Amino acid sequence: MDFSDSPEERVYREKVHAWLSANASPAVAEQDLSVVADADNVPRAKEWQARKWAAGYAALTIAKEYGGGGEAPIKQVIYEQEEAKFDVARGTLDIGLGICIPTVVVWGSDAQRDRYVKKALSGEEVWCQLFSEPSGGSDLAALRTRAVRDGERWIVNGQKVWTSGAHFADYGLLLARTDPAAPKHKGITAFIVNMKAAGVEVRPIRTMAGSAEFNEVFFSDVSIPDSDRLGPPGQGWQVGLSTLMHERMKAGKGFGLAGWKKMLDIARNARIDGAPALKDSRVRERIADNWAQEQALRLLSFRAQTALSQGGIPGPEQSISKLVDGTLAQQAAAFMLDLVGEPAVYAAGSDSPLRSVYSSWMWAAATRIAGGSDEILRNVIAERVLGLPTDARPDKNTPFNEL
Amino acid sequence: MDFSDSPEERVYREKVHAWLSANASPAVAEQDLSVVADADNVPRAKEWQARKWAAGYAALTIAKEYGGGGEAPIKQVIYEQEEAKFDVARGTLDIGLGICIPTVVVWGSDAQRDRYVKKALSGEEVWCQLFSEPSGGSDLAALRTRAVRDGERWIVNGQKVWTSGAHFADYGLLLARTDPAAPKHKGITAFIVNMKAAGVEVRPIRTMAGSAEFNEVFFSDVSIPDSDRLGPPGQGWQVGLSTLMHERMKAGKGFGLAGWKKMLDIARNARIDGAPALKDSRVRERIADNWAQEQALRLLSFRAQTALSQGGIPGPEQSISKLVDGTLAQQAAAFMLDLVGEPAVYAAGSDSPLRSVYSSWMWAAATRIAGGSDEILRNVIAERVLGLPTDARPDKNTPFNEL
Amino acid sequence: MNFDFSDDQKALGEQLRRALDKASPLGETRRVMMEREPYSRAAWTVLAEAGALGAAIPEAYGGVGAGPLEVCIAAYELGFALASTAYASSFQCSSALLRWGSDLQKEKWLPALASGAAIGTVAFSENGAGIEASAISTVVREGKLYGAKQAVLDAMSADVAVVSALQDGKPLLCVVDLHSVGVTRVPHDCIDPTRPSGDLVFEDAPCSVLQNTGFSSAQEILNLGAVVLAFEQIGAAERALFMARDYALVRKAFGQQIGAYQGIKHKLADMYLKIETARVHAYWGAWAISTNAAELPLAAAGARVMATEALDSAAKENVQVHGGIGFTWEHDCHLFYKRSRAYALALGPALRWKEQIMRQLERANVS
Amino acid sequence: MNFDFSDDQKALGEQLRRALDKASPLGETRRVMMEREPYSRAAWTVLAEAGALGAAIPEAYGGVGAGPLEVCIAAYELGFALASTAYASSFQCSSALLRWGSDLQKEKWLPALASGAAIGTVAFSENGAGIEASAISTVVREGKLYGAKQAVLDAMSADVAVVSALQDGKPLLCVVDLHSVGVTRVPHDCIDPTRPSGDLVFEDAPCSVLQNTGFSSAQEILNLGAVVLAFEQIGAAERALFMARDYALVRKAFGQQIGAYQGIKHKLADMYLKIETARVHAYWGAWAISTNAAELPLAAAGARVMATEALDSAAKENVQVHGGIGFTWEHDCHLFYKRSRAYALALGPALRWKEQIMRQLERANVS
Repeated sequence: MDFSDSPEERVYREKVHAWLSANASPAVAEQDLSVVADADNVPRAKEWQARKWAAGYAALTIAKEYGGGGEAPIKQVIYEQEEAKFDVARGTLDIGLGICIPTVVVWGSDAQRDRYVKKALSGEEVWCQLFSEPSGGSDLAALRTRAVRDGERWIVNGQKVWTSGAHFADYGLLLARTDPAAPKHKGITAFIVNMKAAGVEVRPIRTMAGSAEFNEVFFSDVSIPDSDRLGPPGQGWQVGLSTLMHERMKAGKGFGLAGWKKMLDIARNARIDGAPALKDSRVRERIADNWAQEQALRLLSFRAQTALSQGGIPGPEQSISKLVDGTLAQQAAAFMLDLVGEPAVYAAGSDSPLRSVYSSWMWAAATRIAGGSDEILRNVIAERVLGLPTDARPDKNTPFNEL
Repeated sequence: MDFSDSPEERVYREKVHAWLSANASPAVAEQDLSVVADADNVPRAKEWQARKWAAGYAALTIAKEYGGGGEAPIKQVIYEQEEAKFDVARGTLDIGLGICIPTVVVWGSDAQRDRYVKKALSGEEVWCQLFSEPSGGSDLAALRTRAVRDGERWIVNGQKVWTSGAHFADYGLLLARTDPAAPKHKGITAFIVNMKAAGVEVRPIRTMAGSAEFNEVFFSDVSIPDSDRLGPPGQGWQVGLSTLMHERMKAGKGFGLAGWKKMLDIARNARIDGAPALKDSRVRERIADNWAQEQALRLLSFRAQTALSQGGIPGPEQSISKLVDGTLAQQAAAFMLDLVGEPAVYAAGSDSPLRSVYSSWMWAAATRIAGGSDEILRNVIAERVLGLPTDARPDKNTPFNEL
Repeated sequence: MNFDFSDDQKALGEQLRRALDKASPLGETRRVMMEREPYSRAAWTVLAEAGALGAAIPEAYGGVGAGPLEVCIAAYELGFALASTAYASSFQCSSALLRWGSDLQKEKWLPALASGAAIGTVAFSENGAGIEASAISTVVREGKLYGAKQAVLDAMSADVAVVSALQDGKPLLCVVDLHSVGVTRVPHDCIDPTRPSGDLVFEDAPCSVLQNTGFSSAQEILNLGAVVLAFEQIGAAERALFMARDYALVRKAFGQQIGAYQGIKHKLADMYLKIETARVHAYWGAWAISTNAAELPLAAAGARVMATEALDSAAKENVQVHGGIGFTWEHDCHLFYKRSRAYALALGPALRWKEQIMRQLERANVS
Repeated sequence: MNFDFSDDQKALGEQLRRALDKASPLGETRRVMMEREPYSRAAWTVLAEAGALGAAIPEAYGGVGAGPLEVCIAAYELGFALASTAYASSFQCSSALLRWGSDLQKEKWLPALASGAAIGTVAFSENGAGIEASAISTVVREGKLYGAKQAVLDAMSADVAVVSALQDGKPLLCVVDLHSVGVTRVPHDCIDPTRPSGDLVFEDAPCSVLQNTGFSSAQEILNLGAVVLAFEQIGAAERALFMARDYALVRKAFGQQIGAYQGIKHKLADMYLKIETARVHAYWGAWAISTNAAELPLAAAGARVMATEALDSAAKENVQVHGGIGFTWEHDCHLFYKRSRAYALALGPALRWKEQIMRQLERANVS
């Protein structure tokens, strides 16, 4: 049991670090996560990706023949740990490079791989993922966007939602219903859609936090050539599932929500009933509790990293972490505001020292919903890890158009 | 809004109080609830009931023609509030007088009422309730005890469980399955069973707390004359449901588990890390939290009492109270033991000052299960109060013998 | 035993429910937020017309002379409507005037507060330190006020404020016309823009001292506010619960209503549980105000703590039940979410009120 | 990154799982309770034969010379078996001897502790006040011990104890042969009769002082115990979770397995969540012991707090999932329920360990 790299990992880490040192400046602070989905960030992100491409770091786990690094997932983890120490544009291209393109590699034809993979890896083209729909939510397979075959093309109508980066993406990985007479999981087909095509309309979604990181995407008679169909007709659900596997091959990271350090900072300055808050054992206990949970998440990521390092597949660490993190951060943020008391109502001010706590309080609510709600994740753990029966699913084998 | 009696209620309270003062001594301490189901307590309980019977207080809400008081439920509440101030044997006959006999009054024939009601009200005969079964649990209607008709009698075989007082009861209110080919709720019939009959065997159940308040009751070819069938064949589920209504017409009382006062007592003597526990704001918060919940339960009982006082039916106050009380008491007891620290491991000693906390810690676990588990009560609130859909019940309309 | 509101009081509630539903639907609250108004004139007018503003003000001063129970009923309906009004603040202000005001002070302000012509508030918190006596640096000198109060709920809409200050080193309350020269209101971006707070800065501001007041007077007025705000919190919590329930009945996932899953059913039952246990505390608080009971400090703190938890839980789980749509600006869930925290902070956090409970329990239970 | 036990260590765990399953099923733990024995000889023999008792004792003293990671693995299996043994206590005792014992003291006790011929424990708590220095009134005078220790885990089975005491007013640790004249063991009815504690009373009892020890030595030994006991707690919690899961798969209500209801599924998922988050803390604690890391006080407290919560939750919800049968004496649920609280109290309650976490965080995070 030790926390150090294997000899091979250490060599790789040193190599990556040396290259990063030569090509980027050290990070001065945590990157502001709110810029990730900001269109203004795209040129810088593309420029950095092009430089990674030139150096062979464009997509470490994709096979070399398609332009990737052909490395084991642990190398990706090491690269990202090192990259996080530098001031580069991160995050903006993650969905494309981490989810869409690996899926194209697995499911695409040779022609599709030739056409799309390298242009994405080199930072030339940006991708987004078009899965979620308003009527779907947790029940992704309930999607209603229709694609109807018309000779050598498909005509798409419908609506997607919560699409990050749709406003600057060039291509999208789309799931659409092609056979409404089949049961819900069986009538879906995957496509590559040109986001600049006629009939594609992107509208920003404003969140309760006031910002607009996400989009709705409307399709009105959008034409997709059959050559941009990804995988066989009716196999779209399997294509979608395979993206989850790419997600899983990571070591997990936090959501950047305010935690025990911020709480300790606040407690050092706050007073409760005239006494220093740091002497109030309720506050002390709360900080200790928060640390214990946050530390558990950090240690869980070490467990996932250990699995990758041994060539294995991480367990349910990510599901556990997300379940813990959302609720914890939501409660912690509320507590931090309470700790400050009445003046904390000003936390919404852009120059408030509590602004990050206020943001955390809202984004924690989103963390409990996005990418599998708390309720869905508890079900997943109960069913897949503990082997409990699945919920009754009355719609499972019924033709979609009879639901 | 006021907490005082109506003029009529006040007169009644004074009358009851005067009678009690003349017939009993004031209570010196809370009655030890563990003696309620103790056979040794029966003679004293019967003697007290006989005295109440003679004075007209035997069963206040039962109609006068059957020997009851013919009073509104609020009078019962007032009587019990006053009686609690005196040192009398309470609780032991409650199941018979509060549940079984009112059910006999509603569902019984004239002959049955004549035979059974007065003898119970006068304290001569004691009753128990034979509903629960090992395979049933929350799903009461899944009961398997069989009663097969044989001419003018029924032959009963099967097993009941968690029967309080079965070891000293003279009669029992029994639910048994008489038509296994009917759906589960429709094939049940209610009976009056003589607990001294051949084939009835009572075995005590030892609980985790070490005591034996409850029993298993085994029926082996027990013969019940058809004249002791209660209500029509196949209507047993309705008979069972009607007992719930009698339960509901009460104002609710706590379960006697250790609460904030005990916590305050303990905190006054304990030390944490060398400082008085009462100065630790975690302890102070915990006591305040516990008080707030306990006070809510007290106030909820006032709400139920208000409904009865106005001639109405209480709402879900009892379900809420039980849900709150079990979890609260379980956590509170664990906290009290923690507060004392290492020496609290001796709490199991019969002379330990923490013995009541130790008992509370165990009985709270039972409170969360008995008479509707936490999960069932949440369902009840969600379905009956909030109008949410019932759970899927695949067994509802299937013949019992095909389940 | 009559632990309930009277039929007349309930009728007032129903009347307000109907009127607010019309005049102050959630769209009105959203409009207040979008147009950055300090409060909803429409909701205020409803209260004025129903006599709810003067409910606890004697007829001699233009009020209805009913009592605090009517105030609580109205607050509950305002919470249910999630209306944007300074109702609790104004009640606190008029209560202070009624208790400690001279005839002159009463005559000057109570009729206007009763009719709704004036909005009142109270300003106790400063230096980021809550209301504790040692934090007060605002001073009264020769009838003028100097200093600054922070995070004053309804500072942007109020016409008159009862302010805690020191005079000759001793704490007291005074009343200030907020339109006077020497009073500056400083707006801030608030967690809940539909119920904005602001700073009040006094520099040479004319004020008039309330007689026989001290530090405990502020706490007394806070206790009244805690009960009334608890009714608002419970009303809002119940509305959030109903929203979640209604959504759970129509939204489907995996072939059935999400409200058919125990994950959702039990969550909603828990929300209900918190609301009902808070409700009885608030009722008890209302009784304690109306009878001026010695239990008021305990009852107010109990109502405050329980109602804060009830709204916190209802508002956040309402977002959760709604899923993604509940996180959007367009949907109304966040109005409740933001209100929940704004009300948890106004009058001071539960951390402080729990300590008030504990002190009362120790006093009542001297070993 | 290798945040895991080695294959050899895992193999030791599997070997112990099989052996304990045979020698110390739950029936053996129940027998210990019914026959009021102080521990399970059968389980102790398994540990001795597997070399687990001497795992962290050098070969020179008859041990295996493996290390504390093997001790943690064994503790986890003991927890899973809910065995009745003084394993953690004995490890604490031998650790103190290894750290501060003279050659003579080591030679006298370590071989016996390594072979299982002797059982060790530590006795720090007295005066109902935990282990704090100010509570110590036991004194060493001229090689004799006077005083009383309270709630000593395994007091009834141990042969030797490391005891905290004052000598010339200064705290230190000393070692006492519990079979000596002058030592009295006082039995008590304990929450968990399968892991009984007792008082140790010393009157003129011969003892031998451990060199260079002070009050912090007791805390150091407690930290070791916290990590090892955390592994026991997590093992027991996992067993309780499996019991609940297995019951949820066979018990039916309303026509389906109760494990098909989200009310049960989500409860089990939450139990699992607590166990897994505690498990990584315990692993970190094991690493900290094995490397003598500066993080040990933090890691030990983290493991202690999280593992206590995991077992509390698993043991009590296991009863809940079982329903009525889980409340009976005949069923095994209560063995876990009682163990959960006994282990929460042994080594001191979470209240104290959380304060230890906070002090470490403040030290590490000086602003």
